[in-house]
Amino acid sequence: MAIDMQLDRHILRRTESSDEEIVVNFGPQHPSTHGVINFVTQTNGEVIRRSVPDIGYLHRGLEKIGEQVPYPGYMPFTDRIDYLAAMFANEGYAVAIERLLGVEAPPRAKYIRAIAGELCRISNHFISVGTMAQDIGAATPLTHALRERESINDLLEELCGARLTFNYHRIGGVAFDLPEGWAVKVLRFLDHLDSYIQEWDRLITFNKIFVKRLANVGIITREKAIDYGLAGPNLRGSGVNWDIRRDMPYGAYPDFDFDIPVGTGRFGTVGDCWDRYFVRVREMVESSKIVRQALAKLPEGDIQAKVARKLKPDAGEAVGRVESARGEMLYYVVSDGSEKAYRLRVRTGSFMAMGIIEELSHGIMVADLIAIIASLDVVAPEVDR
Amino acid sequence: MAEETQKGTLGGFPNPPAKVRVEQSSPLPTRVREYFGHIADVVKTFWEGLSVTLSYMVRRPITVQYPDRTEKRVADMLPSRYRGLLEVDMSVCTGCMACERACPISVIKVSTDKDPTNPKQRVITQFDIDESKCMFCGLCVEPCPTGAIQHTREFESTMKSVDSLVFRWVPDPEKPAPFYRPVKGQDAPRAPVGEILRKKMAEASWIAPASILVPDGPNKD
Amino acid sequence: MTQEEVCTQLKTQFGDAASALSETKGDRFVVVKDEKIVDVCRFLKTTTGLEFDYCQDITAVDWPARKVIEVVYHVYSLVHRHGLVLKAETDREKPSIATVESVWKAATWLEREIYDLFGVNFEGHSDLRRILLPDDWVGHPLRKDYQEAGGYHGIGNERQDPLVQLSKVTDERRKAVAAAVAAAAVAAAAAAPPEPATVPVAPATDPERKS
Amino acid sequence: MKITLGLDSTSLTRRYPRLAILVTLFMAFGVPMGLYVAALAIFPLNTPERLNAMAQQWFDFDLAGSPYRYLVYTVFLLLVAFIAVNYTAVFGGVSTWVERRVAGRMQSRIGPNRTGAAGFLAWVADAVKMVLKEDTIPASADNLLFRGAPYFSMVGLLLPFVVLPFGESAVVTDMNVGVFYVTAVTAFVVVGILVSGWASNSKWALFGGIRGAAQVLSYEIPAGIALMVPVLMAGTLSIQGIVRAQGGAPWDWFVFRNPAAFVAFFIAVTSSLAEGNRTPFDLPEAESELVAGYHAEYSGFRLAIFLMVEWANMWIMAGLAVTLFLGGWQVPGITDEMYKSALGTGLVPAPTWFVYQVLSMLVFAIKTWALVFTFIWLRWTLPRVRVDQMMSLCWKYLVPGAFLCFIVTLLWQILVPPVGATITGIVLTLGTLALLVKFLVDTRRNIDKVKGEHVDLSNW
Repeated sequence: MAIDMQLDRHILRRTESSDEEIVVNFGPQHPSTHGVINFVTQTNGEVIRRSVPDIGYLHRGLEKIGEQVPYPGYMPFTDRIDYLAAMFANEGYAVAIERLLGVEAPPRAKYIRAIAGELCRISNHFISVGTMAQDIGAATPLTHALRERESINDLLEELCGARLTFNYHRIGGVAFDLPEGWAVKVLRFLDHLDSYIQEWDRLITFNKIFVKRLANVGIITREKAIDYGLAGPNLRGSGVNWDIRRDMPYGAYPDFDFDIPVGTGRFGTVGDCWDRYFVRVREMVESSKIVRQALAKLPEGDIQAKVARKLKPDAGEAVGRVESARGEMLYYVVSDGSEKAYRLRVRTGSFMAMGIIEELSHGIMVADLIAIIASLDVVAPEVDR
Repeated sequence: MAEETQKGTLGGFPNPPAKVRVEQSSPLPTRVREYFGHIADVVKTFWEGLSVTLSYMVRRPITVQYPDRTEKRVADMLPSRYRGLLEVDMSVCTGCMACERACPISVIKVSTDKDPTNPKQRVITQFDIDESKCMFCGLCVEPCPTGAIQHTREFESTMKSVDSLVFRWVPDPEKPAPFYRPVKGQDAPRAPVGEILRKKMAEASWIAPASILVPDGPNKD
Repeated sequence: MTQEEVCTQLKTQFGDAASALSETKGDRFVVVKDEKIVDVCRFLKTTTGLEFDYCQDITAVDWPARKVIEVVYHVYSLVHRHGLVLKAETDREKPSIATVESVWKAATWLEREIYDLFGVNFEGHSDLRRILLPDDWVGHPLRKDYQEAGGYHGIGNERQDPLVQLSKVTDERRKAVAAAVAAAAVAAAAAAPPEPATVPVAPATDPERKS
Repeated sequence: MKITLGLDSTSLTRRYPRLAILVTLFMAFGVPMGLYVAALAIFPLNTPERLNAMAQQWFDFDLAGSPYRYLVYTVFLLLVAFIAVNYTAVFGGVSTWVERRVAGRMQSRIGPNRTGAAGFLAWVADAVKMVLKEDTIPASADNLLFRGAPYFSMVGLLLPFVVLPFGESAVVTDMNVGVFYVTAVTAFVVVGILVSGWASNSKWALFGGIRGAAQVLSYEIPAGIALMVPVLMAGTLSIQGIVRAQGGAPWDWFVFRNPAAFVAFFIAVTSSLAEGNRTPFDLPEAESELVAGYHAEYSGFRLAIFLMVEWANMWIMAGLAVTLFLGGWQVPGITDEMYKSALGTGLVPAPTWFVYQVLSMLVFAIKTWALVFTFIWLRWTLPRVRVDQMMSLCWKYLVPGAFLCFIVTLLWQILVPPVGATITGIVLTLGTLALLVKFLVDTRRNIDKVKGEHVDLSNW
């Protein structure tokens, strides 16, 4: 984060600017920056010369807080890392600490984690594709997406008592078992969802203007995507078939049968904005498949492994990886044997995605920048932590 | 990128990313087909989109007209696990302070003391919860042996002053609450969740200059 | 390829510059000499059979006791599906290490974050600026000895804790209560109508608040 | 304590439901109908000849020879202008309410439903709020231009009302170059947009202003050429002449008389969407890109003017398309002769004439509202095009298409006999009807396709 004028000077110093160029601040308060982010953009009319993301407005020092609260007490803070997909932030932290302690969640807990996580993924992707449509100028899909997400929020609220900041996972399991009759509600919702996705596609996905706005825009080649360390749908949109759930399995995911949608360049080039968008739409369907399987195979048993109330892991370090809605979420925990983490590092998909925007911003139009930001699905608190 | 810039290769605009431009390389019939294909696509996809939006004219809006046009109070429609404002039933509080220890952001403050009239009886002279800082995580509820501290389904906590959001469950330290001793094999006789809080909230409507939940001000320095 | 095999390859290529795989509990790692880090990374990325093309994370850990800052690299190969944790140590007083930006572009922002929060100087980095904190921020917060400055440009970051203990039962008060109880007993013994046990109340009120 | 201001309409509605409904009905029908009736009374009087004759007959005053005659003519013109301006404001307001309600339904929401019955008074409340807001002018803005810009737009909005016929006689003046005049004066709106974009001294506003200028200027061309198609078919530039050349029945409308006109209608509507800055061409204010575009720095009453222009412009856009392509005010079954005979030769027409007038105004209003609804509907369905796509759509598709329609119409007028045109009219009308039915069936199916969805008209 920098004071704007300094950044203006910085960016102007680095390029030969002409008289006709102006520096525009897209943000920190802007309808399309998806949070408090600033894109300092040098443009010549509608054409952007360069756009430098300026982040940190939402930096809350969550990594430092991790060093100051006991292990179980950090769980609610992980909710705040990514408020749109808090289930994964919870799960990643739980997985990391479980690896550090050498405990394993019981099978039922793992299944419940998968169910809750995939529901959360659907809700997050609805926000993502909905705001994307909104940024492209269609207002109606967003409210439809929010409506569907609302149903999921209701379900998750019933499961864990909160709509966004779930704090559902515990080290060694989950906090609550499924409520009575909840599974039926979930299945009813999934039936609705599977048919609704088709309507969604009719409404916006294949809309000619929408396709034209996104196809061949913001192309991230396979090599570039890997080089910049993109993750999740952004990486898969570039045609890289990589998903932590399948390739570095954790939890109950090895038991499920699901596909990994990747970008195909259906209307343009592989790795364009439309591919990233469509990967998310397809992922919702896959998540629905996973939830159905998990509910069908849900084992009986405990939901919480035996863990001491005061956690004091041995000195060492561990990494917990989960496939969050925004890509691989990596928790790196270093323990010095005390009841607080010595160092806690969170690597998030949004942060990596922000890193590539400057690279993509050369020679595009103002409206394309909005499309690219939307297609990368960045969430400001996850960038800044 | 920076090196390139300094060398001036970006002086002019860089080439836009390679676009697949079929129109330019393909033969004329293909291009004509594409031209009219675009128009056909527009008609087809607009047709579908417009029919979807029109169909919503006769579907039910999902809006819940909070707060005044709902069938019952929204707080009563929430699931039982909902984590709203915290409530403490002092009659079953054992004074174990597990909640205070569990809270990661220290919003709970419990003080205990000996009862001046009966030195054998320990009492709770203060049980404060700073609801303005509480993040409703539920970690304090889990270790409670008797279920004295619970999240209610109440969530409307608008107050005139943020200080009024410090809920003092022992309003007067002069009248402390004695420790509750759990009876083996018997559930603590806890009041139904939410009842105590609702009563207190009703007594102190939000427009009151200062909530009566709060005895006037802590000893300010 | 397993981590051991990767480690063996590193050993044969770089000798002492790369340590053996650590024996710690949890994840195992390789410690690399800080001046060799770019070579090691490039070797890992370009060698056929290794091809660590995906830089998952770069971060740092501050160890004041050992007077070092560890820079930790989590790298992975999407081709061969194997990963490795590399560590390089740099002096805590003047932390400086070569950038691996030329190997993985992802390092640009990750290293900027370390520069911001730990103050590690990455030599040769193309855009080494603060990333999360303002340019004029003092100190590097993730260092263990970081002291909060208590605000920024007059914007405070402290809130008065309202959870102050209202009053404590003091010895005087205990005596007063005991005396009142005793007086009540005496009065009862005298068969006089019992006086209500007046207790000196010390309500914690502040006249200013009321106004 | 509940703060109860006089404007707290919720509590008023609760307390006096009947009063609320009355007020709403008055606002919904009384005000527009009053303006309509006023128009009806004044518009026919609005020719110097008629005024002269009336003065002669009723007051025995030789107006034509009086030195004050122009003053009298001007007063009557101002009366007409007063009606037009008020009609614009009322329509602009009501259409915002319609838009919000329709958008609400389409988005699974309710929309404004508190102020007045069905939330109808929301637009009045909005207007009052906007007038009461502080009118801020940025310190570094060009003060004069910044203040003046809304009025350019306003003028561009009001001038077309001079020739737009609301009914058989409800027109201020029937210019013999009406179509030309409309295309010329609507360009005033873009002057307002450009000036406001420049004068605001804000980058966003500048972007919006420049976009607006580029867009409106480009789309003038296909719009202008497409509007020439009905001109060719009617053989006149006079708008009333074009309406009179059509008939009340759909197969007598120009849009169905000839396939080229059918295409030209869509080209004209698309171009007018672009000229009116409606989605999918709302680039000048593109709120997800340019925050609010050209009116980003405006507030209070000036913003209200811009918004009113934007919404009231829909009436012009739709009204023009209806007039030129969809038969205008022509009522099926009522011919020109019937109007003339009902009017008679005297000064005061027969009561049937008034009935015919009201009918023609109603027909026009219904058609125009239907088209306005379509604009609203499009806005809440489609995304926004990019600025280069907007240009390529104009120059690659609409301009050639409009030219083609123009030439085909020329040939059609020369080669095809009137019978051919009537047959085409019937065929195209039936075809359009069939498509409409298919569309409605598709719409109905959309509901069944989603599990758990059904037709439900509750929760208004």
